[in-house]
Parts: sequence; C-alpha cells; structure tokens
Amino acid sequence: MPTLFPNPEELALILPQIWLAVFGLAILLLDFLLGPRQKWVNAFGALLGVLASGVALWRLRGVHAVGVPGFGGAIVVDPFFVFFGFLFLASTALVILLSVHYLEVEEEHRGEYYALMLFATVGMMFLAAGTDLVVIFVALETMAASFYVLTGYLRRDKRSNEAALKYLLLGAFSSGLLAYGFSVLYGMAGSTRLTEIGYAFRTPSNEIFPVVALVAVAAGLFFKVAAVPFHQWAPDVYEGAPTPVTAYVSVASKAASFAVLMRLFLVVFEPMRANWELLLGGIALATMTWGNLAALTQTNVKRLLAYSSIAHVGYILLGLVAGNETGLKGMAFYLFAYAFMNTGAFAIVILLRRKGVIGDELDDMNGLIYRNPTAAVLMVIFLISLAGIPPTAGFLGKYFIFLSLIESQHYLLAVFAVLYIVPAVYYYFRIVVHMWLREATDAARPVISPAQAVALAVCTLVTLGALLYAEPFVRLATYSLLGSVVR
Amino acid sequence: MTTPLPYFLDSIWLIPLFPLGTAALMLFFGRRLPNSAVSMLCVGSVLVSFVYSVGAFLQLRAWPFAALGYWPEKVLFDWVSLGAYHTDTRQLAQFTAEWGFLLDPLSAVMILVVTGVGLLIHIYSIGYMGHEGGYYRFFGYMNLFMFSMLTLVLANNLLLMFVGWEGVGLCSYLLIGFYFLRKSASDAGKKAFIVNRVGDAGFLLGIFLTAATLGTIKFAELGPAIQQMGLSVGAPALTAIGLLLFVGATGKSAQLPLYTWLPDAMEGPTPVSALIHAATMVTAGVYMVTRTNAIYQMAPEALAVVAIVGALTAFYAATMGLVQNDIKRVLAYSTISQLGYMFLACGVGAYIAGIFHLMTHAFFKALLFLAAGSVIHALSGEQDMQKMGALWNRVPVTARTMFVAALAIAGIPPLAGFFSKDEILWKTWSSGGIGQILWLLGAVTALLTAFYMFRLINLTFFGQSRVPKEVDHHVHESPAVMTAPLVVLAVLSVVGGWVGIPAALGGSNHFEHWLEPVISQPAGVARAVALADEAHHDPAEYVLMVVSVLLALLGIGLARYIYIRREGLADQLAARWCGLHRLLFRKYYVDELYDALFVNRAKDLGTTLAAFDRHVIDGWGVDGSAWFTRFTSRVSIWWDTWIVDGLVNLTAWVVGVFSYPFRWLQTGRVQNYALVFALGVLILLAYYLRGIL
Amino acid sequence: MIPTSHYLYLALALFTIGVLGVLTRRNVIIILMSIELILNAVNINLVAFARHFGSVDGQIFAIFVVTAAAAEAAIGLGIIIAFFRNRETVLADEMDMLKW
Amino acid sequence: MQFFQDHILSVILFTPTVGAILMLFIRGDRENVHRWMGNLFGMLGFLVSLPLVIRLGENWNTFNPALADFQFVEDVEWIPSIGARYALGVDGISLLLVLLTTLLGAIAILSSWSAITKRVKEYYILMLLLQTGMLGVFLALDFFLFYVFWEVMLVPMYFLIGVWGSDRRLYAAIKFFLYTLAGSVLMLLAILGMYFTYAQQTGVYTFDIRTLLEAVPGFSPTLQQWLFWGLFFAFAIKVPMFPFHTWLPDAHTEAPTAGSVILAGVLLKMGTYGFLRFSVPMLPDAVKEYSQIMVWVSIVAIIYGALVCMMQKDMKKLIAYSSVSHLGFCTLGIFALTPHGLSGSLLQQINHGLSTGALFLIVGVLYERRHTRMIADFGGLSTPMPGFAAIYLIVSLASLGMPLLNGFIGEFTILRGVFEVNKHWAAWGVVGIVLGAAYLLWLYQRVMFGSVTREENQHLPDLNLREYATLVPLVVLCFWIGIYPKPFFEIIDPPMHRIVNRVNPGYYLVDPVKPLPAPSTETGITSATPGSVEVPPQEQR
Amino acid sequence: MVEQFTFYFFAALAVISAVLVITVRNAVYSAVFLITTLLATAGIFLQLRAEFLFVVQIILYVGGIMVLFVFVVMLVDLDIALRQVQFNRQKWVALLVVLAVAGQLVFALALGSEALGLPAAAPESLEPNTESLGLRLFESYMLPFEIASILLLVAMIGAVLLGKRQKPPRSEP
Repeated sequence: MPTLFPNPEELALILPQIWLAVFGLAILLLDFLLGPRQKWVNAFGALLGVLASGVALWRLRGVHAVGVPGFGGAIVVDPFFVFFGFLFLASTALVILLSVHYLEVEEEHRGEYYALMLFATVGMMFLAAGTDLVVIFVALETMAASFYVLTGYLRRDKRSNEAALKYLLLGAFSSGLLAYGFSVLYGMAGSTRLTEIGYAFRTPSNEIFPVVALVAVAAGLFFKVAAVPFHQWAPDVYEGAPTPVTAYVSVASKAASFAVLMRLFLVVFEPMRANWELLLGGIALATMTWGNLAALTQTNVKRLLAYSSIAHVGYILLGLVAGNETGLKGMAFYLFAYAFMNTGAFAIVILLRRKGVIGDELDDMNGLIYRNPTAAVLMVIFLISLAGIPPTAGFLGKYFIFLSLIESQHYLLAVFAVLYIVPAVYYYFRIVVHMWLREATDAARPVISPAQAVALAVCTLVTLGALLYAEPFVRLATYSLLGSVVR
Repeated sequence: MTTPLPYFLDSIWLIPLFPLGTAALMLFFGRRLPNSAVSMLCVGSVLVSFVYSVGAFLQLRAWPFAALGYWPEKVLFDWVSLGAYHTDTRQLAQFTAEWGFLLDPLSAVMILVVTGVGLLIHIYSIGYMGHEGGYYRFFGYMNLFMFSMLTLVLANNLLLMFVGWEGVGLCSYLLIGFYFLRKSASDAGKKAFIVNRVGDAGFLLGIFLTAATLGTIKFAELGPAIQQMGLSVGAPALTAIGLLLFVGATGKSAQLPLYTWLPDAMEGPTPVSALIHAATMVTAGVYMVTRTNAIYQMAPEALAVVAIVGALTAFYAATMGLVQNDIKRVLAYSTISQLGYMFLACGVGAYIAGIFHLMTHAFFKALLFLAAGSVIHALSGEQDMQKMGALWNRVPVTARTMFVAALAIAGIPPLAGFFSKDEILWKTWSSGGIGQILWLLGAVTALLTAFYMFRLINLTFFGQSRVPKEVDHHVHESPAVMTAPLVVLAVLSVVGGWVGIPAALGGSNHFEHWLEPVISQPAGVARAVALADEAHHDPAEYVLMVVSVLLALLGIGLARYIYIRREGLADQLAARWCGLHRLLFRKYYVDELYDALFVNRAKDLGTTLAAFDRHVIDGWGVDGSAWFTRFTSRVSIWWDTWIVDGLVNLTAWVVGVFSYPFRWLQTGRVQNYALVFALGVLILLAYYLRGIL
Repeated sequence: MIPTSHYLYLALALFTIGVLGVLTRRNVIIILMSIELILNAVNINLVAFARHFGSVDGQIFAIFVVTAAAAEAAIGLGIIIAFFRNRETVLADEMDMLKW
Repeated sequence: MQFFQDHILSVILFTPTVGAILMLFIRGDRENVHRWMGNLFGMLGFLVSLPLVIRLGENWNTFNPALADFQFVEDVEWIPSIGARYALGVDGISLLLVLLTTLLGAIAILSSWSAITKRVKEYYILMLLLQTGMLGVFLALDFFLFYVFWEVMLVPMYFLIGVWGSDRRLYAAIKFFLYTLAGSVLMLLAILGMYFTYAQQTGVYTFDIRTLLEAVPGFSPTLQQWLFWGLFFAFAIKVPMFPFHTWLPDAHTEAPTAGSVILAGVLLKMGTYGFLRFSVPMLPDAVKEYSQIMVWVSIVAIIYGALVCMMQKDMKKLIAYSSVSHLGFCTLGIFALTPHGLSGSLLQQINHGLSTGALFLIVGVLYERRHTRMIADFGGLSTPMPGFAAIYLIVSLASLGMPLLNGFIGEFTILRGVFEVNKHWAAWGVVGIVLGAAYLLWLYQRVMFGSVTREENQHLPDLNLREYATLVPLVVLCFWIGIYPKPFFEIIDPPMHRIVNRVNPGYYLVDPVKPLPAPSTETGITSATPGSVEVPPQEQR
Repeated sequence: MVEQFTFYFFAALAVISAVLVITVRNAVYSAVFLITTLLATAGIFLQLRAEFLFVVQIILYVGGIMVLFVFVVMLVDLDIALRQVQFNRQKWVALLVVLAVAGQLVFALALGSEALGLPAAAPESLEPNTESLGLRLFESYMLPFEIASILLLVAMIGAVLLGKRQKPPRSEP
C-alpha cells in the first residue's frame, strides 16, 4: 500500500535539495528585513544553505554502487549523483562568493538573486538524480527558468535583457523539442521511468521511434550543453549575462546537463551505441572545431571564454564517444576541473568590473600584471589549465579523454583532439598577451575583495592541486562512476 | 717492452709546449708587457724549443732502431678514444687517438727546420715588427703557430696531426689578417682559412677512411695494418685514402686547384710569409704525404695523381710568377711552384728527395722572403717592383744575400737548391712511365724559375732606379737584428744541400740514409727507389744535371737580357702577346672563376633558401593558406604591408581566415540560431533515416 | 476508434507550425506563442500515448508540461517587458547587440 | 647529508623552484634584492648538481659510469590510480645534460644582471621556474612526469620571449609556443598508446620509463611505427629538424640574451634527448626503418642551415640558423645508429650548448652596449675590445669545429660514426663543416676586423668582470672537452653502447678479430706512463 | 462516428487556427487564434478521455497564460508593430527546412506507427480517471510535483523581478 506521504528515509535522500529550497525561501523573506548595506547577509545565508546541503549530501556519500532509489524510482541517490551534487554545490558556493562585490557595483544587490541560485541548484541536483522523465523535465525547467531570470537580472542593462530573451526563446524552443522527444520515449515504453524505457530500448518494437526519440532528446540536451550546431545561444548569453551568472551557467548548468546527458545516453540509449557513436564523434569534432576556431578572433573575454567552453564541450563529449570507464571518468574529472578553472577565469573578469567599466573586453585586461599581479598570475594558471597544459587539472582531464579515445581506438579523433590544443593555446594566450605584454591603458588597480579572494584561492588550489596531488581527485572521479550509469 | 728514454727524447712533448706557453701568455696578458719582454719571452721560448730539438736530434742519432725496431714515442694520454667500431672488413676495431709524439728521422728533420728557421724569422721579426701596433699579438700568433706546426710534425697519429694542421691554418688566418684594419688583409685571411677547410674536409674524410680501412690511425701502425688486412697494391680503399689525404695536402700546400689563397696571403706581414707561407706550413702537405708513405706506396694511382698535380702546379705557378709585379707575389708563385716540385718528388716515390727539397727550400725561400721584407722595409712598405731598381749598393747585405738565395733556387751548383732540385728531376726521369714527360715539365719550370727569380733580382737591385722621390731619401739598410738572420740563412742556402750530395757526385748522401728507415718499401712498389739504386752510375744522371744547370743559366741570362740590356723589351713582349700576358697577369682568371662558380653560388643559394624559408615553409607548410595568398596579387599587397609593418602577425591572419566564417554564422539574430538548430535536427534525422531507408 | 497515429500526426502538424512560427515571425511575443504551440503539440502526443497505454502517466506528464509552459510564458513575458522598456522594440531581428 | 645523498635529484630539481617561491614574497620594486636572489639560487642550483660527479666525503657516492642502471633514483607513488610515479634518476645520457642545464642556467641568470631592467622580479622567477622545468625533463623516469615537465617549461619560456624579447617578440613567442606544443601533444598520444598497450599486455598500468623501455620493443611493428611518428614530431620540432625549424630563428632572435642561451643551450637538447632516450631504444625497428629519411633530413638541415647563415644580416639570426646546422649533426649522429654516432651526438649536444650559448652571450654583450644586432652596425671592434675579441674568437672556433676545442671532437666523432654506415653521408656532413667555417669566420670578420666605421663603436667598453665570469667557464669547458674529452666519453659511452645493442643486437659480436681491450676506467695518463715508450707492432722492413 | 467527427473537427480547428496564429499580422489576433487552438486541443483531450487535463487546459492555459499574453501584447506598442514586416528574411529557407524536418518526421511516424502495433485501449478503462490521476500524481509523481512548485516560484519571482518598473539608476553602470 503506497502512502501518500514520503517516509523519513526517502526525505533524507532529498534532504540536500530540501535545505537549499528552505534557505532559498528564507532568503526571500530575510531580504525584506535587510537594509541596502546589509545585503551581503543574503549571500551569507545562501552560503549557509549550500553548506547545510553539503552536509546532508556528505551523509549520503556511502550509498552503494547501484544507488538508493527514492520516490518509487523517480530519483536515485548514487555516487554519480553525489559527485555531481558536490560539484553543483561547490560551483554555487564559488559563484556566490564572486557575486557579492559584483552586485554591489551593479547596484542590484537583492535577495532574489541568491534565492534563484539556490533554486537553480535544486533543479540541477534533481537533474543529476532524476531517473524519471517527468522529474528530469521539471528539474531541467526549474534550472533553466532560474537561469533565464538570472541572465536577465540586470534589467537596466540592454545586453543582459537581450541575452535573457535569446536564452529564453532558444531554451524554450529546445525544451519543446526535448519534451517532444520525451513524449516519444513515453510512447515507446508506456512509462516515464528510465529503467523501463531502457528495457524498451533493449527490445525495441521498431527501429524508427528510438531514432526519433534519440534525435529529439539529443538535440535538446546538446542545446543545453552547447554542442554544435545547437550552441549558438552560448556566446551571446555568456557575453550578456552578469559575469557571475556567466560563470555559473558555463560551469554548473553545463555539468548538470552533462549529468543528465550521460545518464540518458548510458542508461537509455546505450543499446543503440553503434548508431550514435559515430554521430556523437562527429558532433564532438564539429564542436571542438567551431568552438576553437571561432574563439580565435574574439575581442571580448567573456565571449572568448564562451567559445572556448564550447570547445570544452567537444572534449567532454569525446569521453562519451569512447564510452569506456576511462572516458566516463574523464568526463567526470573534466567537468570537475572545468568547474574550478573556468570559474577562476571568470573570477578575474569579475574583478575588473567596477563603476563605469564593464571590464570584459580584451583591452580591459591590458597591463593587468602591473595593476594586480596576483590576478594576472592566477589568470595565467587558469588559462593554462583551460588549454590543457600541465601542471594543471585541465591537463589531467584531457589526459583521460585522450587515453579513453586511444583505448577505444578512435585514433583520428584523438589526433584532432590533441591538435586542437594548439589553437586553444593561441586564443587563451591572447588574453595573456593583453595582461602581461600590453601597457596598461587604465590606471585603476582592481582590488580583490575577501570573498573573491576565498573563491580564487579555492579555484587555484584545485586547479593546481588536481594534478600535483591528483590522487584524491582521481579517486573522486572514479567514485562517481560507481553509480548505475556504468554498464 | 719499454725502454727508458733519454732526456731529450722523453721531453719531445715539451718542444711544442714552450711556444704555446708564451703564446697563451701573450694573448692574455701581452697587452701589459713591454715590447722587450715580449721579444725576450717569445724568441726565448723558440730558442729553447730549438735547443730541445737539437738535443733530441742528437739523441735520436744514437737510437738503436735496428735493434729495437721502433722509434721513440711519447704518449701523454688518450685524447679521443671512442671505443669499438666496424672496419670496412667488418672487423671490430678500437678508435684511439692519443696525445702522442713520435720522433723519427723524418720528424727530427722537420723540427730542426721548423724551430731553426722559425728562430731566425723570430729574430728578424723583432726588427721588422718593432714599430707595428699589436706587437705582442703578433708574437702570440707566431708562437701559437710554432706550437701548431710542431704538433703537426711530431704527432704520432693522423688525428693529432690534424690538430696541428688546423692550428697552422688558423694561425695563418690570424697572421694574414694581422693587419686587420685592412679589408683586403682580413679577406685574404678568411679566404686562406676557408680554402684550407675545403682541403681539410678531404683530410678528415681521409682519416675516416683510414680508420675504416685499417682500423688504426697511428703512423707507426699503418704499414703493419696494411699487411694484416691483406690489402694488395692498388687496393681501391688505399687509393681513395691517398687521394683524400692529398686533397688535404693540396689545400694546405697550395696545389692545383686550391692554390688561390696563397698569393692573397701575402697581405700578411713579411715574416709571416717567410715562416708560414714559405718555410713551414705550406710544406705540411709534403710532410704528410711522406709521413703516410706506407699508404701511398701501396697506392700507385694516387701517387701518380700526386706527381701529375705536383708537376702541373710547378709549371703553372711558374708561368704566373713570370709577370707579377708585386715582389711578394712573385715569391708566392715561386713557392707554389717549388711545392709542386716536392709533390712531384713524392709522386714518383722519391719522398726523401721531396723532404730534401723541402729543407733547402725552407732555407732559401725564407731568405728570399726576409730579404724581400728587408727591401720593403727599406722602401717604406713599397712592394711593387716597378717602383724599385738599382738598390744593389743601397741595401748591400740584403741584396747580396738575396742574390745568393736566387742562385740557390735557380739551381746553380753547388748551392743547396741545385742538389735537391736535381735529385728530384733525376728521380722523376728515372721513374719510368710518364716520368719523362714530368721531367720535361720540371725542367721547363726550372728555366722559368731561374728567369722570374732573376727578373725579380734585376728589377729590384739593378737597372735604373724607379724609386719615387719621396721614398728615395728614406732608403736604408735594415738593422743588424734583421740582417743577421739573412746572413745565417744565406750560409744555409749555400751549404744546406751538402748533406745530400748524391753518390754520383762523389757524395755519400747522408740525408737519404738518415731518412731511409721511415720510408716503407713493400716488395712490389720499390720500383722507383730500386731503379735509382741500380742506375747508380747511369750517365744519364750527369747529362740531366748539366741540362738543368744550363737551363738555369739560360733563364738567368734571358732575364738579364730582357730587363737590363734591353729595357723596354719586356713591355714590347707584353704588348705583343697581350692576351697571354693578361691571362697570366690575371692569374688565369681562376679567382674570378671560383667566385662565380662557388662563392657567389653559395651566397645565392643562401639567399634563395632564406627566401624559401620565409615564403614557402612559413608561408605554406606552417601557415597553410599563405600559399594561396602569394598567388593572389591583391592579397599579397596586404601581405607585404603586414610583413613590413610587423603589426599583424601571419598566424593571426590565417586563424582569422578560419575564424571569421564561424563568427559570421553568429549573426546575433536569435532566429538564425534557431534555424541552425533546426538544420542540425534535419541533419541528425537524415543521418539516421538514411540508415533505415 | 481513432488510431493513435492520427493524434501523432496532429501533434506533428501543430509542432511544425510552432517551429515555423519560431523561425519566421519577427514579433517576439508571437514567437513565444509559437513555443506554446509546440508544447501543446507535445501534450497531444502525451495524452494520446496515455490513452494508448491505458495509463494516466502521460496525462500527468502533460500537466507538468503545461506548468512548464506557464512558467516559461511568465518569465518570457517578464523579460519581454524589460527588454521593451530598454529597447522600445519587440522584434527578434533587431535584437543583435550580441553577436560574432 | 644522508638525506642529501638520497634525494639529491629532488634537491637539484627544486632548488630553483624554492628560490622562485621565496622571491614571490619579496616586493617587486626591490630590484637588486631580486637580482641577488636570482643569482644566488641560480648558482646554488649549479652547486647542488656538482655532487653528482664530485665526492663530498667518505660515504658520498658519485655517478658511476660503469653501472648500467639509472642512478640516484628516487621513486615514490604520485598518482597511483593512473600509475604515474614521481620517479627521478640519471644515467649517462642525462647526467651531462643536467649539469649543462644547471651551469647554463646559472650563467644565463648571471648574464641578465644589467640586461634586464624591467619587471625584474618576474624575470628571475620565470628563469628559475624554467630551470626546474628543463631539469625535470632530463631527470624524469616516468612518462607522465616527463610530459608534465616537458610542457611546463614552455610557459616560462613563452614569457621570457614575450615580455623581455625585442621587437617582434609576441609573434616569436607564440610561434615558439604553438609550434612546440603541436609536436608535444602528438607525443602525448604516443605516450598514452604505449601506456595502454602495455596495460593491455600485462594488466599493469604504468608510465615507468624503465619498464616501458623494456616492453615497447616487443610491441607490434605497426604500432611501433605509429609510436615513432608520434614521438618524432615532438622531438623533431624541438630539435628542430629541417622542415620544422622555422620557429627557431624567430624565437632565438627575439628572445632576450639569457633566453637565447637557454633556448639554444638546453631546450633544443630536449629533442635530441628524446630521440636518444625514447625513440631509438624503444622503437629500434621503426628507427631502423626510417633512419635513412632521418639522416637525409639531417644532412639537409646541416647544409641548409649553413647556407642560410651566410645571408643573414642579424647576428642572432645567423647564430640561430647555425643551431639548425649544428643540431643537424646531432640528429645525423643519432640516426647513424652506430656507437660513435650516438656518443658523438650526445657530446655534440653538450658542445653546442656551451659554444652556441657562449655565442649568444657574446651577441648579448654587444646588444647591451649598442642595442642593435645588425652586423652592419659593427665592424672593427677588435680595437676597442681586445678581450672580447679573444673570447669571441675562441668561441667561434669552438663552434666551427676547430681541433683542440670541443666542437671538433663532437663533429669528428659523429662523422666517424656516420662514415661507418655510409661514406656519402659523412662527406655531406664534412661539407657542412666547411660551410660552418665560412659563415662564422665571415661574421667574426665583419664584426671584429677592419677599422671602426661607426663613431658609436669607437669607445665601447671591453668586457667587465661579470661578463668574463659568464664567458670564461664556457671557454674553459670548450678547451677541456677539446683537449681531454675522455671523462665525458666515459660517461656517455656505456648507455650508447646499450642503445646500439638494442637497435643492432649483433653489433659487438660480428667477427671479433681484434679483441677489444677492456674499457679503462681510470683517468689521466693511461696507455703510457712518463718515461716509457709504447712499443708498436714490429714494422715490416 | 461522432467520435471521429469530433476528432477531425477539433483537429482541423486546431491546425487552422495554429496556422493563423503564425500568419496574422496583428498580435492580438494571434493570441485569439492561439486561444482557439488551445480550446480545440482541449476538445481533443476530452475526446481522449482526459477530463482533468481538459479542465486544466481551459482554466490554466486559456484563462491564465493567454490573459497574460494579451496583457503584454497590449502593453507593448501595438500600432508600430502593425506596420512592420511580420516575417523575417529567412522565412523561405526556414519554411524549407521545417518542411523537410516535418517530412522526415511524417515518414518516421508512418513507418513507426505501423510497427507500434498495440491496439488502442478501450476508452472505458480510462473512465473516470480524475481520481486515479490524482492518486497516481501523489503516489508516483509527488516529487516532480514538489519540484514544479519551485519552478512556479522561480517563474513568479522572475516575472516580478523582471517586469517590475525599475528604479532610475543611481549612476551610469
């Protein structure tokens, strides 16, 4: 006899999300009590929420490999989820730290911002945990809706408006396609549970519906991760959104989308691997190509990083193409490393934001080494890591991807993948050139606020530490694979 | 197996070291020393070397070679010891080159000549260079040269010889370019060095081939190794070695076709010309051929080439010597010519005759140069014989000693040159084969030699004075420090040949007996020497002697007739055969030819390759589409401006080419994005439906 | 009895029209309406399949799709208003500050 | 002391890093403090590397050439889950390169004292980091570690060229970076290929170079060929071999003096080191198959580099192209695959580091005085700068292969080895030597001889004490190697013989007509003691 | 027969109004036609025995969302919008692409539906379904229901945040 109300054990499974939601609501209320000078308390509250969520998540870490299903199989709490959950929480915390000063400069410091971030995190965590089409769809919408609002958060900024509108129109469009795909999936299996759909895929009644479903779902998810040719929203949105949001979108939203992408491809579409492997390889290659080449001539740092993030998507997809343990481990590690190095890079861009200067053009970087040597040095570390040059986490991520390609005998893809590091270095080092080799056009010395310092320190430590002392990090990535996603 | 060596023989390694010590001292600290200290140290060190050489020579005479079967050798330590390698016969050998010094009769003669003549020239230089800047540097280089030359001579293996070989080349470069403020001087130095390097390349390959063929490069082991390897006479490998080594020799000893540097080398100070470009360094090739006679004896073809090149050079250089007006250049061509004689001797197997001529030539040619230097000194640096004349009594010592030297080189008995040259001509004649043709060349050369030497004497010391007024009243005899060496050398030029008076003239030919042990005489090749021995009383020897003396006298007489008796005849002759004259005067245009053939081509190639680098490799291989750029004129204008401005780097441009299409697709219009999205779906679906259809 | 496939064709037709609207209309509000059309088409699919399988899951899914559509519409219109205030236009192709 | 003995390689490796980290905490405007610190740690880095060959006390173990293994090995786990280890060690191949690196590093740092006036702090920090990167490449015994250092090194070098270089520095820096990166990423694939194949065969995931050195020759021939090409591009670009050399003139020319010294002296050696350490011993069959191509490419590089040198107007560019030519000799020696070729190649790498390093220092001396590198701007410098003239001459001669100086020994040994395989190759190499003499002497002549044509050059100061201190050690080493190279060969030969044994297993067994004397290990006077004669075999009379 | 008539009537109505939604010039008309489409869809839901959804469709969609639309359409300047070109420049390409995709999908459905094979379930088995739907919703789909609450909260915050009239900026950003 099913009960209408969940038992405590089941609630414990979603306790991390509950904490986030509770704190989000609390912030909305708290915000009314705070004066304009005290808005940082919101951020503090949000951090507390993340912390509480983290503690709750930490207590779930012991879940066994196949995971603990909850809510009648709507979600599963497995290492895969725990890993991604921590990743979301970490990036949320980092972005919160980076936001405080930024919002003060923008004079848009309000509690809704942090509440929305927490709600978005809720969505992402359900996305990573979801094993039901409905959960996935709603969680995705929750996350996306939060991001639409966050992107348009600077209402007075035309670029922010435009970015939000583009994001919304295209996001809704892709959601429509995704929902269409989901409906076909449902039509195939008669159920919304992924496991059932998985069965249906293993014994397909025909070969055409799976294809339609695959294409629709894949296109929808590729849109979310910004893979070519569904990526075009990314540069515009990244450029227009408030910079902390850009960091957040590029890191957390991407990780969440990859989580669901991995789960769907590995649980549902796996039987069709022969069908989509080549296609995915092609998309990954196209993504790397487009991202890298388009980034070469950008003059706006955020936009440049946007294209570069597209290129990174290509790399991560390659792990899925390889599909073996190394490849999946590589995806997890890559996303992990990416979260920290990319947030770090955006953090430097955020530093440059001050009254009257947006600070996201390459020229705004000029002579940063004179104006703030620490920032310039850290930026170099992040960029090196993004490019995939040791001794940084980014290298180890790429290492796994390349190794998996070799293991699965995708040699040509491997060659392309490694060679694309070269243009990547070129455009990342354009930023370096501006920071180190150009004379400063701007006398102002950006100051690192304490919160930003903490965030930067964490990013740096992880970016360097994940290679220099890589063992725990590799174990973490390995841990994520204990989950049910792996065959 | 080891016998304790007597003191001087044990100390032969010190002989090169004394000059090296002072050379180092000069080069590093010479600037702070007064000239007198410089002279004392440098001349003193050469004197010490000379004393040690004499000591070693004397002790070597007592060396019981017959009993021991080997010559004293002093090995300091392994130098290049490379471990195992395969010889051409697929045997394993150990490549070792030691810092080892070998004193045998041959090197004993050489060190005596080198230190002896060197000492005299050093003394002479005190006077000659006394007023030049960079006095210490000059002596530093000179002593460095002494070191190198002595190393060359004393080396017990080919590689160490090569050290000296390159060392003398370097010193030659430095000393020729000593007046480095003069561009022609530094050009000449560079030319000398590079032409020598060409020769050295051959030498180096010769060393490799020796090692590869015989498994050793030690002189003492060459002969036994040939035996052991079972190589027969005329084995291709040996011929190849012989030819390669001879390429080295042609470079160093200025033989055809690598002789061009020597006349230019006259840009150096005159003592340098005397020491390096007459007495010692240029004879290194002859020494080397003699030193490796074990190989040449087994390689008759190579030997024939040596002989032919030698004879041709002798003749060819003599013809050019006929018309030169620069006093030192005449002597330079004469040197080349005389070196040709020496090679001719070696080529017909008469190595000892070659070395004999080497020695006597060292005496009289050094004397000629020093005397010429003295004349130049007297005339405040004038070298053009057209502006000399009638100096016989104004520089008496110089003139008389030079006259003696000229007689010696012309081959007038009983001066040194007569014996050595005659020995060569006789051995050539008697060697059979083409020997008689070569003899003819040699004999004509003797005529020419006598002619141009006395042309020089006549133009310089006799006839009308053509000395310009402003120079005229400065003319003076050189100081004693310069004339004394002249006198000593003059004496040597007279008596130097008496150590080798042939048996035919009742002498005992000590020289030949002294050197005989170092000449290897394998059974089959002993022909030439054996022939010479058999023909001990061949009347032909006397006939030839007379012929050559007559030719020499004819040359002297002609010179006297043309340049003293019938002044103006020379110019008439020159006008009559102006083509020939110009050809000779311009040295057969060989310099121009080499420039056109090699030097300029190498430069062109360099330019082309640099351009190739810039345009094709950078522009095509690396930067992809730049190739396309080059063929579209419009874009190439851009290209040029970019290169010139250096503002836009190429890479950025090329990546831009790739980048912009992707950027243009990013129109900023949301519906374009959606359209691309839809297109993506279309393609994805098409991909799958294609499979299903 | 209407075959399930007819509903699917109907849904496809509405879906296609919706996509076409998104791709061609300049007015952002109409684009948003077209997206509603797309989601509506998905709902038809879902409900048709629900009847097909005789389960209510599809209908429940459809309720959530409607919810999502409502949320998107609300946010979308909010953004449009903010955009319109700043830029005095609602035309999609005049929205090109961010490009390249 | 015991700790030092056990961890000497780590100490060598991280001494510069420690310096760099300390300097991070010193304010940037205290430039002289940074200069002193930089020099202190540069010198310290050199000093701590000396105990590898110099005994420190009773219980001190120095490098023993007789041992076949890697020595001073440190081996601890690093990333166990992927099998990467922190493993360091030296053998005869790397020992000299390590010493060369520490020496040139110290000298390069010393040479920058007055040349670097802006951003002093960053400069010294980057120099020291670069030092660590380069040392790591030579010391690593783990492929993963090796690759990390291999790439780490690029970044400081990029900045050295990019920040402190001359006019076209940006272009040169990024070109250098991208070019070398393109090669090294392909190497990464090759490394991963080995790693994976080994794991497939044995189930053990390891990057250990020692293990892979034994295992890789057993891989399938096809795979070996792919691996060869994968490694080839990385090394060939670094060397640089002929068609991949175009980054080098730009980078060398634009880099600051110290950067050029390090580039020429050490960085280029990484390519040849890679060939010697990995390509040849690991992939003997593939190497044998492609050795012909490689040899011809090397010969082209030798001659091409030399010819291009002739036409250069910029001193640094000329020297840069001369590196192409000289490194051509090194690769020529390697791909001759004979003991002499290999030994000579390694020695020539050291030689090139010393002499070309010194040449760049010399150009730096002039550049510091006149701020131009155009040959035409000089002439007749012998008069105002006699000491400089002497040193420059010696260095030029060393570079062009004058006997008694180091270059000769190296080139001779290489050509000896090449000659054994193919006489034509050696002949072409000799052509390179001749050309080498031409362009270097011509350069010397144009710069030093003649009368002083420009007023500015009239009173150029001669070398000062610091400049002597940078140049004299190199000159002394040039002479040492030229006159008594035996200690060097003793270190170099054993590993080269092992390589030959791998590539050409029958090499030492063919017709041992002449028994080989046991390799002597003592130094100094060996075959003859003073006062004795060595008796040559009886000569036939 | 009635059933078929109902279906085809509503289907035709839905499609025709949908076409009108994207073709008419006036955005208000578009909204009206969208309402028509949605109502027609509601009819189809009813015909599919999804009474609860029928109600949701009318109340939530037509009553809620469309009011919002109309409101916004009124808010933005209508007159200008009317005079402007309604279709963008890529319309023909877009039409082509969309028709191609639609063709592919039709093709796929044609192939796929045949293979779907299941006979339609009897309508009676679904009747009455509101109760079972409610049970199912709170039994199996309680979690998405809860998440949806957050989604709606986000939408609310967002709409308020973005639609609110903004304060004049204190200084130029």
